Amino acid sequence: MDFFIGHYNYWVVVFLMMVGLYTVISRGNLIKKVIGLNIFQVSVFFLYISMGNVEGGAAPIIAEGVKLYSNPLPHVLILTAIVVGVATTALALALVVRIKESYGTIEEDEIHELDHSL
Amino acid sequence: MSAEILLLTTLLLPLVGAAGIIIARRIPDVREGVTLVTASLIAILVVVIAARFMAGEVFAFTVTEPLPGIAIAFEIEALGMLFALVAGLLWVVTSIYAIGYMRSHNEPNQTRFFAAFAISIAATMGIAFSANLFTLFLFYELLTLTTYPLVTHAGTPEAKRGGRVYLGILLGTSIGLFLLGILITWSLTGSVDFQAGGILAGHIDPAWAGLLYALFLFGIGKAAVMPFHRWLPAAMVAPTPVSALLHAVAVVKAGVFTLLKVTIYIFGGDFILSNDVTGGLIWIAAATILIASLIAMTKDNLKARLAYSTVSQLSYIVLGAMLASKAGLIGASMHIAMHAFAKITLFFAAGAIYVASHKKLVSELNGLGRAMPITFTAFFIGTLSIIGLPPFGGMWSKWYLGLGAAETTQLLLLAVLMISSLLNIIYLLPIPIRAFFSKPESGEHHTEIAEAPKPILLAMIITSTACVILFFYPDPFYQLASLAAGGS
Amino acid sequence: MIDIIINITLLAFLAITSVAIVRMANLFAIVMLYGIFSLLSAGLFVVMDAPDVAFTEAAVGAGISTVLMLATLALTKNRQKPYYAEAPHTHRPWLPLIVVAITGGALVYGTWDIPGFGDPNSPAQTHVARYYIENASPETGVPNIVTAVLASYRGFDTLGEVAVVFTAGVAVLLLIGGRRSKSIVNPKSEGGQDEP
Amino acid sequence: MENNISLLLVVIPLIAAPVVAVLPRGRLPWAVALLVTSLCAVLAGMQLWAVLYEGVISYELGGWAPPWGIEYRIDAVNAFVALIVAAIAAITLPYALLSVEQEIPDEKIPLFYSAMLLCLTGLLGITQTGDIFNVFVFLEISSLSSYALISLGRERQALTSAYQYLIMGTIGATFFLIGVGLIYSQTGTLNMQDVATILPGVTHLKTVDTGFAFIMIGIALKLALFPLHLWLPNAYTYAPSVVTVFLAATATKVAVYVMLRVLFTVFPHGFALATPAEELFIMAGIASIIIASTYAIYQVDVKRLLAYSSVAQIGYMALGIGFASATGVTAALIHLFNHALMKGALFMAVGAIIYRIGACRMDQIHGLGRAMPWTFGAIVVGGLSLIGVPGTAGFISKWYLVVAALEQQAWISVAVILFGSLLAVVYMGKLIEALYFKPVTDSGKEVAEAPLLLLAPTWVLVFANIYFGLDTNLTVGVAQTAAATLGVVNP
Amino acid sequence: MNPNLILHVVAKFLIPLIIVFALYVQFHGDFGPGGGFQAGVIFSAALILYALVFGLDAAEKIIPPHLLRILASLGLVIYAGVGVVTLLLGGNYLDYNTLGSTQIAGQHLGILLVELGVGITVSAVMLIIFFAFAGRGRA
Repeated sequence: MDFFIGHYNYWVVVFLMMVGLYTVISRGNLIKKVIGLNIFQVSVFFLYISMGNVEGGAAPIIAEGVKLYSNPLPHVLILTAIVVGVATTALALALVVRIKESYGTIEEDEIHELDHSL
Repeated sequence: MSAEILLLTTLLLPLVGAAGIIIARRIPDVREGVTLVTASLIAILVVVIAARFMAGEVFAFTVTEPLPGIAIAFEIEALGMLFALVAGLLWVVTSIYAIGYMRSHNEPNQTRFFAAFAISIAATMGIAFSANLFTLFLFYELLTLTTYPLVTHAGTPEAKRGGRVYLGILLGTSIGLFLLGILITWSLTGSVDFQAGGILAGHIDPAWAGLLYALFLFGIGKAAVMPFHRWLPAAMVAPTPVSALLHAVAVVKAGVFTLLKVTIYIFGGDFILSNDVTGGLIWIAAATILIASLIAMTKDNLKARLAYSTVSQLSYIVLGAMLASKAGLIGASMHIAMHAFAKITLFFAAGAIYVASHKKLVSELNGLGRAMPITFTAFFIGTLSIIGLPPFGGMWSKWYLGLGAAETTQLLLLAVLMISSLLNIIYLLPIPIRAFFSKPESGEHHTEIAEAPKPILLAMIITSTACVILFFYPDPFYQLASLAAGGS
Repeated sequence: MIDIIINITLLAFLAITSVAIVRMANLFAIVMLYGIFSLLSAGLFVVMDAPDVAFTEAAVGAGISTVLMLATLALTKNRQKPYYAEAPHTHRPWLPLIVVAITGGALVYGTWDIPGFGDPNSPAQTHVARYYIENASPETGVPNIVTAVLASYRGFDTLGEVAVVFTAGVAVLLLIGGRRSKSIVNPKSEGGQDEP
Repeated sequence: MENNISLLLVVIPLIAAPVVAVLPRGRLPWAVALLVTSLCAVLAGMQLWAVLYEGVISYELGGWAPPWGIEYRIDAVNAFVALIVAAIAAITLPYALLSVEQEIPDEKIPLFYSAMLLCLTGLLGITQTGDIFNVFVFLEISSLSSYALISLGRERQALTSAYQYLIMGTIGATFFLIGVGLIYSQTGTLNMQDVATILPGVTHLKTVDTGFAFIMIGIALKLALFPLHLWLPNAYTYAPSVVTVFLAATATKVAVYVMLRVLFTVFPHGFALATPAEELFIMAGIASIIIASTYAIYQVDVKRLLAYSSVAQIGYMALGIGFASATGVTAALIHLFNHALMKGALFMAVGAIIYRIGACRMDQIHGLGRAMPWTFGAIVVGGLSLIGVPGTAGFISKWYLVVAALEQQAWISVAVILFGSLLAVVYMGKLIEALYFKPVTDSGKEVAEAPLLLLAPTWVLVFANIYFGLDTNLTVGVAQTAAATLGVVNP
Repeated sequence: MNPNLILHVVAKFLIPLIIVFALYVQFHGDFGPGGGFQAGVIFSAALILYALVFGLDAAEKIIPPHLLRILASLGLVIYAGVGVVTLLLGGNYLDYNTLGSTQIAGQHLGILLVELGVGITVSAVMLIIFFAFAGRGRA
């Protein structure tokens, strides 16, 4: 039971990751790929935050009478990672817009038929 | 001039010449002038060097050492001297010939032709003078690359096809096998320098030595040992001067020369003899000699026939090298020179016939002898020298080769040599005989055909007389050869 | 115990949302669901005592990202109805399934002997993190350790992060900055020898 | 103060990028970028010198001692790679001026150079840092900027290629992130040295193996290691000439560096040997050499041909890493350097052709060699170097690779390396034949030689190809020191 | 009467509040959750709201694009600049201790400044991105 309590959320997180990854590599719609990518990344954030979580620990903001804090380092890393994530998303979507403008579609297969570059 | 300066001038002069040729591309006369001047200067230089070398002077020079134990360095020893002498002397003659040939043909891209020609000579000199396998390999590849435009000179589809075969086989074997052999040698001994008595002895298990030798034997594709001989007939699409100098002298001899160097200075004659490294391989050479001769008989195209004759003659040298006995090595080394003079004469003649009569096939030559007596006399002399009859230079090399075979009591090989000489007679002698004695086909008269232009004739006369002179005065080549073989 | 239950509930919701996202074809709905997904994640972050992360995820995931996706949808919708439908995918994608299965398997394997969830003595909590918790506030005078680490101890990371944001700005300007240019070089069809 | 060199190397382009972004149009942005990159090249040279003669440089960012703070830690390995990156950037920029003015609309030029500088910042940041999460951040800087740069190609495929690269690149980066997280969960630190000291105690854990695997796969994606190379040919083909030159010569090199660093510094020696990683590298290397080279032969677009050849060359480096011997790693590092030289020269030459005739397909360049002799010469020499003909830089790296293979009796690898050279002969032969021996097309008649500003940088690299084929003190010497620093020994 | 009137009024009332909140998050980051990044996003949200309600052109009148570019660059330069200053003050890069008389003061000032830089760049870039997308639709 302890083992389960200790690991269940890693497993769910892994599941989420895989859902995201699957969406990225299996779907042909460029926007949906981007969304899948986001899900994938957010799940990785869970992985980090889970590592930093401490049973009964408080948010890492020093306050009177609090002994146990959760681990601030993963929070910091993930803050950075989130920003990187949104930056990537913005760039990807901008690309999608341009692709739509020059191909008239955002479906991988149709683009592939238009020219074999993807 | 100091030894180094002489050495470097010999290597660089052809490049300077090439540059000059390109600069003078607009005025053909100047361009050809540059060619001739460079060529004759080279000839003089090699003779001078040869003289001073015989006098015991040492020619050595190291450019740089990119990898530990692997330098770009030059050093003249007997064998290289011999090779350089042959190539250097024959270049002059060929240039004379080439000018006549190219002009009477008014071929395109003559500038590219002469420039590439000069660079190939530089590469040949580099091969002759290189002091280690690495330097040799470098110039070996350079020679392949610079002769490629000469082979594809015509630019026709078949020329391109020939070029691909040429490049494919030569680069393929050299990178795939030769380079591998060098690498293994280096990783075994930590050196690739040519040393009298060889460097491998003691570093390699004799059982494997045969394998390594095979890498070199087949890797040096320029030696045209079967089954890697196809490039040589393919290269015959080139203009005749190219076939003459490069594919009877420079390129092919570079191949066998490299093999001799490897035999003498990497393996060492004693090492080969004492461990019978080449025991099995030698039969490949023997087979090449015979098979190539047989193919030659079936060829009606004159140049193709000569090409296969070259293939078989090269294997004489390879065979001599693999005998590794003193006489064998001497014979092999001398054959480099003797065959060169004879075979170039034959090619000159073939070219002359083509220029004068546009005939390529042996069967068309009936009665042509009366129209072009000089050409066919030269051809006749060349033939006899190839066959190895006195009073022609070809006799000596064959004599020593036979001696070598007897020395090592390889009587079967002796037989091979005999038979192939017979074959030579069968496929070469008929050509002049047809020309002189048999009647032309009915209705066809060679009245309108005259001798080829003067430069061509001059070149032929020089080389054919050389064949005779070399019988009575083979000394310089003999001494160099025995010096080289002296190691064993 | 209570937070474990909340935790499980949120995770369950997340799982359901994500599956829904994969299965649905209406992109508009998908984007909305993604917004919800981000909000749920923000909630999960709060439960796991990461308010800063939650705050950011809410602002970025549910805010910016969703807005951008909607904008993209508006710019890329098909002329004919259904506006936002994803094209039906014909072939059953086995390869992705295999890849995902392997990756997921590897991760489960990898998390097998990872320190238990919330274990206060795991290496992650005891080494560098402990130093921060004990010394960050005294050394920087900032009670919010996350801010202290973010801006000071790992300030250079944050500088890099700002550079990433700036890069995104430059990139977007390069791509869709200014008015649309009608002149699109018509495709050359030499891409023909692609890997199958 | 002199430790600041290592820092300024990253910070100068980082500050220059936003400045350039707001400069007015015209040639000012280019001038600033040129100045900055040259400065970086000089600094990188000084840094390498300092490392070689005074030992490892450690710089504490924010004044916090590692592992609490982020540390810059430079030894021979990253000093060497940083020099390659900075030098190539410095050589690329003079080339950029005209090519960019032709290929990029001028209102975008300031942003373009800003993106170039950001990419440089990212790459240099990766090489300099000693903190594994910092690697991720700067990896993303370089990646995002390169996606944008690639998308600026003039054909619309550039967009799809950039998108494809973005997806695969981000997946790779995320894998790397996962790996780092797993490692962190067992070590509690992010500083490479610190991780290296703690890891040996926990190598038995499944988590560590998995973390290792994910980091490796993540990098392999950025490295375009076969079979994860699918993004590379498109990206290199459709990117603007300058971008192709810069990325081809630097980006994958940095990825190789990260791989070496993780394999030999972060993880304890022998760890990788216990895993099948080495074998996988060798297999991937062999596969990419043969398959990618074969693909290259059948390409019609010259840039694509060179791109596939790049994949093959990455295979050579993978082989070197796979041998996991001092010689092997040395060979990989030498090839890192030499390949940057040859591909830089080749892509520059091709870019020059594109500058003149607007495209570079085999059937469009017939006989151009005569019209553009210098460009043609560059292609020939670069090609020889690629083939590995003696006297060129390419020969040196191939030589060391084969020696490394011989040491391990890896006969198959030996055969593959030599066979790869033969395939290179074929595809470069095709190119040269088309350029010189094919009859000139009517359009090719009035083509003029490329302007000097394009030729000069190209020939700098061409001469470098020859020089480093003859004098290998720098390359081999440094590479051997670097391999020694990584602590790899011949088994 | 204008159907958007209510919307306009609400927006006019809301936007200042959002901006105030953004500033709070910006400068209160040391004590509670939040910091430059979150603040930047919120601030940009305010203007995005304005753009949605009053139209893109109106929004671009308030903050013209070229100004945004400058701001985006400015933030990054501020952050990196702080590091350069610390260098000149003889410390390591981004070593805030050199900025103030005491370590605490220095750290405080440093963190404040870099958070400011983050805030400026983030809000500017977010707006750049939003305007780019919105503007694309308008064209």
